[in-house]
Amino acid sequence: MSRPLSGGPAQAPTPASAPATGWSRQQMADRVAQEFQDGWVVNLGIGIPTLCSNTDIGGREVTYHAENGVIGYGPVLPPGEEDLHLVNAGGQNVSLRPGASIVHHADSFAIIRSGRIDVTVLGAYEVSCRGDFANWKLAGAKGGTIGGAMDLAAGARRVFVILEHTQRNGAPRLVRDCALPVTARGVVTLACTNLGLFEPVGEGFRVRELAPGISLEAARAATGAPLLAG
Amino acid sequence: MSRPLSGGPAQAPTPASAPATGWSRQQMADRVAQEFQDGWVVNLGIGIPTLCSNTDIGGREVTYHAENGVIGYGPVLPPGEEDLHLVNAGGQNVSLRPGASIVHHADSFAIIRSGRIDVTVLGAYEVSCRGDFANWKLAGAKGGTIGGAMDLAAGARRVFVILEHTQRNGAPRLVRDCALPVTARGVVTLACTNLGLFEPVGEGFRVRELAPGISLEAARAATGAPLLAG
Amino acid sequence: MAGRGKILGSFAEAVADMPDGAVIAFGGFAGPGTPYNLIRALLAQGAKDLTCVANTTGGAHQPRMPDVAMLVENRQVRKVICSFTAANRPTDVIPFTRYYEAGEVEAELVPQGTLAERLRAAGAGIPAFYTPTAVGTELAEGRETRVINGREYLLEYALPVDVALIRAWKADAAGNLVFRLAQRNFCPIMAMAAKLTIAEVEEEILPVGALDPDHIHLPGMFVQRMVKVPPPPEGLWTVRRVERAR
Amino acid sequence: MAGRGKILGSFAEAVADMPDGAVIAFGGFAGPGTPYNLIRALLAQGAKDLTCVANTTGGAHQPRMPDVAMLVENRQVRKVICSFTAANRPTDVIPFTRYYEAGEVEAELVPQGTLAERLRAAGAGIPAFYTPTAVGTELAEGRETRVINGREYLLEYALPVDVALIRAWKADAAGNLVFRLAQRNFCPIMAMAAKLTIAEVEEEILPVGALDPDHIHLPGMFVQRMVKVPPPPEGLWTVRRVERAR
Repeated sequence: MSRPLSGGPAQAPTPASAPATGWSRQQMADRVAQEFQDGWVVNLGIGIPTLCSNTDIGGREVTYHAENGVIGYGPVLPPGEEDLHLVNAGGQNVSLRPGASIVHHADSFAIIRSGRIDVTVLGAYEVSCRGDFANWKLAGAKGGTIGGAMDLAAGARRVFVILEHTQRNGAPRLVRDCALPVTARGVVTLACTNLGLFEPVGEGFRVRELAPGISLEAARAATGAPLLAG
Repeated sequence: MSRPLSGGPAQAPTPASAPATGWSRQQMADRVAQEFQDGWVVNLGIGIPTLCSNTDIGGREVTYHAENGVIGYGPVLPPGEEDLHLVNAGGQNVSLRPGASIVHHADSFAIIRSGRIDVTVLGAYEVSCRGDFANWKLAGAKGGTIGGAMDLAAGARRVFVILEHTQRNGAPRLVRDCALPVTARGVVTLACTNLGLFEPVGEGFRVRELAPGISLEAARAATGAPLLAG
Repeated sequence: MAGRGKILGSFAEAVADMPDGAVIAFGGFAGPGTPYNLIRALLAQGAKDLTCVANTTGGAHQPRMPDVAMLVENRQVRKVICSFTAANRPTDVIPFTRYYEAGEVEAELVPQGTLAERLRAAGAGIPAFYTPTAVGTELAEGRETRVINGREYLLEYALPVDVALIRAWKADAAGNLVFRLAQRNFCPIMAMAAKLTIAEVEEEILPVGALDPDHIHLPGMFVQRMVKVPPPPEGLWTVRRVERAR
Repeated sequence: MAGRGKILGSFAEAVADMPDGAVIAFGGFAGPGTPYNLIRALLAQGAKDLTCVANTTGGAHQPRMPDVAMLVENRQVRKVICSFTAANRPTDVIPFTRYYEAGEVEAELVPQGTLAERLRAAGAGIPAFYTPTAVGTELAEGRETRVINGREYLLEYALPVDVALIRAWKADAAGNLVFRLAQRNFCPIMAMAAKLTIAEVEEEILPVGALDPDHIHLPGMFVQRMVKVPPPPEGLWTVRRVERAR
């Protein structure tokens, strides 16, 4: 399960002729997983966040909780080794760690709403510097994909989001105000993008860390709200 | 577990010189148990009602449910044969019947409030002809003994009560209006006393059956509301 | 607590009397617990004007297994109540979407924890409750909220259903069920919220008393009908699902 | 999910830091699930001004085992929240009664199902709910009710507690608990309602991973401290209780 970890001190920016794209999806997940503290109960959303459960976080032990009531799951299993009765919130066939337990859906969300989840890591379309985020409905869409996100956002002790720093057209996803319908308001404490780690602090985002090769200027140019240097 | 059953056609009253007292506690429980239909889920209150689970009701099968989440218990076990982890709502060490299951207290009362209990049999201090009853607080008492009675009264599909027909001083317990604080209003459909079976029907109690040796006149004299013959 | 005829010989028989207009809850979360065989039987049975309660209408995975969206495609559904009415990934399109966007079916989108709690409330005789979920969002617009101990909560109502279709691992003839691992999910609370629960069961149904009372996840009083899932290919079993290529 | 030092060597150690003013829930129903050893340790520890949540304050049975009423007698209790504040039988007098009638302790009398649901709500992040129980009674006087679908319901609030003291049958070092038969009762929901749960455990505490995940009644995340109950006479065990003679 050991993977190379990114993060650490930012390296010198690469030449402008070859613009740096920063962290990969797995690197974002790995970087966020480094934030998990020993003993935490962690819920991972569908998409990039589920990659966190494959990350080696050294001697720290965390308990991965999934909305479907699986408490204490481990890495995703390769084809052929799956237990078809065992999936995480993303429907992936995962393993169980020693000490795992199972509850039904109502008890699983009892755990979520009552503040027993130390952190939830969710995907997002947008996050605002006030800590609002949007991840359930696209502009103009009739349907939505709420899943457990609104419960997690309202109930978890900390909400981290992982998202690409910009949309495909270059428009920022880190903004002053979400344009899309929000999932919850004022709850995000850490946003990880391919460009770095950013903390919503009200008047802007504080830069916790930049991905290797990413300059503060490049990050500022790609962000729709003030970036406050560490 | 077979016990002699009372009930059936009322016999001729005994001479006035030896006033009939009607059914014993166990006979009241036995008579009420004859009302249980095949397949019913039955909850028995503390006191006389718990005696019902020892009654032979022939080929009919009922599931006894207790507030503490024991579903499918059987007769009380004699000293020396108890399982100390297994009690009914009255704290008596009972047996389990095949097919029994266990839930926690919140799920046990989920069963009660959601109408899954076909009948609850409760002790009572008073019952009114409108179907109100009182069983949790004595006149002048500071404390009370609600237990599960208010939930059962509000949630069970039928509420039967078992009580002595009169107080020790001869005052009636079947009345027009309860003098004591009620447990619930308008829910009792059958009251079994030592004198017989009585149905609250609004303007009075309809006499379903009289215990052996009990005359309608004797029952009327001991009742605080009109008795309507069969 | 004898069998009482709870064991039926076919899925068709188990759903034969499903009335038009029924409100049906479907267990399952991403595969485990999904009553594939009962859904297939319901497609053949043909009841119409259904309201379907489920976590999703079915995903964009392959191979496709019987799902709520097939009932929609079969014109049996008036409305769905789900926590997903679009695909997880914006780039995917799920089968349900075309019918929903064309206005041929209604949908009520409910946060997953609220969906679970509304079902649980129905099974617990609790008609309404307050939850922090969805406060401040589009879903709360125009709805009743209440401040309790300084925090704002949304009023939500119980969600009773007529029928629950679920899948379990083990059962006894009294209807006591045991689920395996992630199979449990919505199944017990849907059964508790339902007037009638029909379970498809993976292992041979055991005699009454064969299950340890402490290991039962759903007491038999909540289960009225059971059908053993036959071996494949006659019976449908969970298969490994792969993400549909983008 | 290692042991994380959840296993302590003595009951005294487990309750040593209990603060004055704590709100404590006590598991157990008529014996099974009652944390006799932890109550005895709390009597010795001496924390005062406690609020005690339990089904009863203790019965009129013999032999008398450690109960909430002993904490009252020991002047450690400000208030009890129970579904019984008098004896089951009017002719009995329970130890609690004398202190209650003398005004030396407060009591909040709550229907048992409402007590269970208020604890469950606290553990579920539900701040308030409606219930049909107690409508039309003295307990509902002056309180908020609401008509839903034509029936009147009473508003009830969650009952969070600081500490839950419970008793279980089996455990692993991660705190996963298994209860046996009627021992389960209030124990899981009290633990879920608590910030800190201390369990006394009847069997040897097993290594992490020794329990089947499908058989666990209370996940370890809800249990912070465990003590194995030693054999008698050092440890207190449930004994057969007899009705006190009238």
